[in-house]
Amino acid sequence: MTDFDAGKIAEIHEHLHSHLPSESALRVKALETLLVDKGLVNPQTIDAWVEAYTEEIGPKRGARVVARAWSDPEYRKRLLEDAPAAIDELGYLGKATAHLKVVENTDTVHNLVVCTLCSCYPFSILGIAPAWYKAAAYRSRAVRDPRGVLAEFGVEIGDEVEVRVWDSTAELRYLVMPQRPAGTEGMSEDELAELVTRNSMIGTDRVLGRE
Amino acid sequence: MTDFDAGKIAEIHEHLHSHLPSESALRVKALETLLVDKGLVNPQTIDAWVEAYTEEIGPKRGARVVARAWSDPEYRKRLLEDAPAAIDELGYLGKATAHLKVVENTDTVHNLVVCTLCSCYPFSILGIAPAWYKAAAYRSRAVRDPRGVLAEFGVEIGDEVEVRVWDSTAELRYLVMPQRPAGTEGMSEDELAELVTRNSMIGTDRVLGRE
Amino acid sequence: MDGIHDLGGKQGYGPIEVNDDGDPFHEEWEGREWGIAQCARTPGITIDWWRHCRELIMPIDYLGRPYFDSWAQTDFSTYIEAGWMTLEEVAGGKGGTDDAAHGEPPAAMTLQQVLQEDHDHAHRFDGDIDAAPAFSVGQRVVTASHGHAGHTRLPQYARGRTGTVQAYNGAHVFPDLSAQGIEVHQHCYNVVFAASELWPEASGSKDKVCLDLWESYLSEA
Amino acid sequence: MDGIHDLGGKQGYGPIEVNDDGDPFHEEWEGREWGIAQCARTPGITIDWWRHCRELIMPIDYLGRPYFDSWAQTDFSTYIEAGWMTLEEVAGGKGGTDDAAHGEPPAAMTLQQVLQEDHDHAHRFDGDIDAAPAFSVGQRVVTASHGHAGHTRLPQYARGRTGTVQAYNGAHVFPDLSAQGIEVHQHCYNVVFAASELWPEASGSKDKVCLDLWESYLSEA
Repeated sequence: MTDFDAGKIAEIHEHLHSHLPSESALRVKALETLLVDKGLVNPQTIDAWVEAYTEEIGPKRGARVVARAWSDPEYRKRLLEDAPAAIDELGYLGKATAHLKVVENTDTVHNLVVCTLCSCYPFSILGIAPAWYKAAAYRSRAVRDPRGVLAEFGVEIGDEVEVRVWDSTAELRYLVMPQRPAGTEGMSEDELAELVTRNSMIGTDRVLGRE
Repeated sequence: MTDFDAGKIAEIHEHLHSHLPSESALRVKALETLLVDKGLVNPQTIDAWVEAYTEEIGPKRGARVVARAWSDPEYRKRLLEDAPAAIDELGYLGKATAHLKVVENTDTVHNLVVCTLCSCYPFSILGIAPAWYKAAAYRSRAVRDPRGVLAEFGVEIGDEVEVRVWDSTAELRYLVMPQRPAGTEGMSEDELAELVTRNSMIGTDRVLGRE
Repeated sequence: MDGIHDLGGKQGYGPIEVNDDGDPFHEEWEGREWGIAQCARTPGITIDWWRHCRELIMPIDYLGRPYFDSWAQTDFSTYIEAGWMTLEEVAGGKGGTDDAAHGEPPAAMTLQQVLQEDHDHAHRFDGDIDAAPAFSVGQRVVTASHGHAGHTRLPQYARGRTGTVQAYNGAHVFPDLSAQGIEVHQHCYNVVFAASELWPEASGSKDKVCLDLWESYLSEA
Repeated sequence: MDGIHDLGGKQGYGPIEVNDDGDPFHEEWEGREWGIAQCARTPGITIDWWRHCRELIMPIDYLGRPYFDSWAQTDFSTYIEAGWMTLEEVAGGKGGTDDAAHGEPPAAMTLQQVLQEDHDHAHRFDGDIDAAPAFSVGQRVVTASHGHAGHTRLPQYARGRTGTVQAYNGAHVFPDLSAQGIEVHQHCYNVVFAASELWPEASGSKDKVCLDLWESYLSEA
């Protein structure tokens, strides 16, 4: 049981700073070895979690949700009203999406998602977050200089567009619904899903379907 | 000539991060070698600066000033009114003391000096700052938790005493005048100077003359 | 706490590494750590306590080590604090001689089982409370000007600032207390701030920043 | 800038290494760097520009490297920006083939000469200006709630806070502009703040924090 003793945790961190191996791989190896040695985890379960987030759960889920919303106005309505229920229709409900909100890009609004305090992310629908999302540069700048950040991603935002940054400070998670590209009227849901990039669902991509 | 181009400086820092030797000694060696190679500095002048701040300029100067102020009420008055002129009477005026202010401890006031934004310090009267003065722990905590900081230095401050922290945000520098210990009435200025610790002139020491 | 983790608006962190190949894990140990964090949680732990333990990592390590490495560091600290392992065992790289500590390992979970657990882990943090919400949508609110030494979710950049309630989120577990093991619900709102209220560079901008904030962080403007 | 250097009140930096042997330099290179910084300054440099260049060091290096090492890093950056040396020369560890860059070294200075220079370097930063001071001793003032991306000497912890002018320091070189090479004087005051105005933990405390602040950082409270 934890005592929720922050002072003790700080001391442990200082101790570990000088007593753990200097390489990340060796530190994590030491952690797994101890946990297995003590009978606290089963390494095959770790294998299964890695497989789940490598093969099964990833941004293709989000892309499917967006493509369906583009194709089916009723689904789109349900998604905007109650995203967890709508994504559960596709079996995608899971970690960090129980209180998901979908925020919609329009001609005059662009949405961008960040977590400045840690790296909150809607795992079950987007998979593991990209490295830049978890890095200090993005976390520090997205709220203060979103247009500069977007420019680094190659996204130019016109003056007529309002940028709305969502800082994930609570247990709500945000998924950006990008705009459906022009000229895709005849496309199937599968074809549409191919157009939806992971970055567009975080907000660091805007105009889809261009080469 | 400098262009005062902050963006360029940031880029240089990033570049140097990956292209300089990893050890401090080697980095500084590389710096001196280049400067000498280009005829921009004379290494003997560097020797002289090191000698000046090792043999000549240090906290003994501050201790002498404090001891004189304890011994000579007229000097004390001049010191509190115009510290640069008073320290120049002893030949101690110099780097970072042209706008020195002396702040006096009393039974009900304890003064503590810090520079939270860099590590400003009255060099010509105290010499090179101790490592802790320049470290993040002291710089971050002195303004927020001065009593906790003082406790780590073994200094207990009673509730009847107000702690006054001086954050050196401008080109003024602060020297704490500690209280003259009881029972030192018969001591010479030389003997008194022996009692004055460097820390007491920064404010991380308070009651002097105890073993 | 006003820790190194509170990065919003801080400057000097350089350009963003925008190139990413889309792989979830770039080194094997990253996947192992992800898996460990999913299946090895000490009893009584809360997400807010875990986050606070991560915030307490030494700043030089917080900034200097890869992301999932900071998870491993956080796990180590929670396991040690909770008595699952000792500093000596960690330094030595293996379990001690205390046989009692060596239990039967949990049964292996299959891919289907972890997918099911992932689905079942869709935990909501809102719940019913008696008190009515103090603020309503459209109302102007001002945030607290101080944080505190513990875990809190009001970032420094949004302190002492005026915004507008744009949504009511329900009563959510209050993180400042949850990080101390106390679960109470408190009304939570989405508050929108003009960028110009938050940043000196944003004067004249129409951009916005939206945060989910608990009632005790807010006052009537 | 809201950089890593702005440490006042930040939490998580651990205990203080209170033990110190009193030696000015603990390793030889520290003394060499001190000496270099005293005698190798690029033309036109200001103390505020040099400080800003130090603030711009990558956070991981700012926190992770010894103090005088950060001076060396700052010197490197100012020398390179000012054209005294190139990144290529620094990476290569020696001067390039450009013979024109190799001048006659300055004459060696003796101990007595540097002591005299130290004394003569007692530079004051105050000067006369026409405008009368806007604030008087005893007056209540409130600090600006925003900083800016450049160099500034109003720390984050003292922004948007109310204090009392307790001394007038004269008109001092304004660092925010001096860091851009522009020397203008501006009235500067010592302002005392109740600790309880600055810190959540200090409620009920009678402690004080005193800062020297320029007129444009302040408004009437």
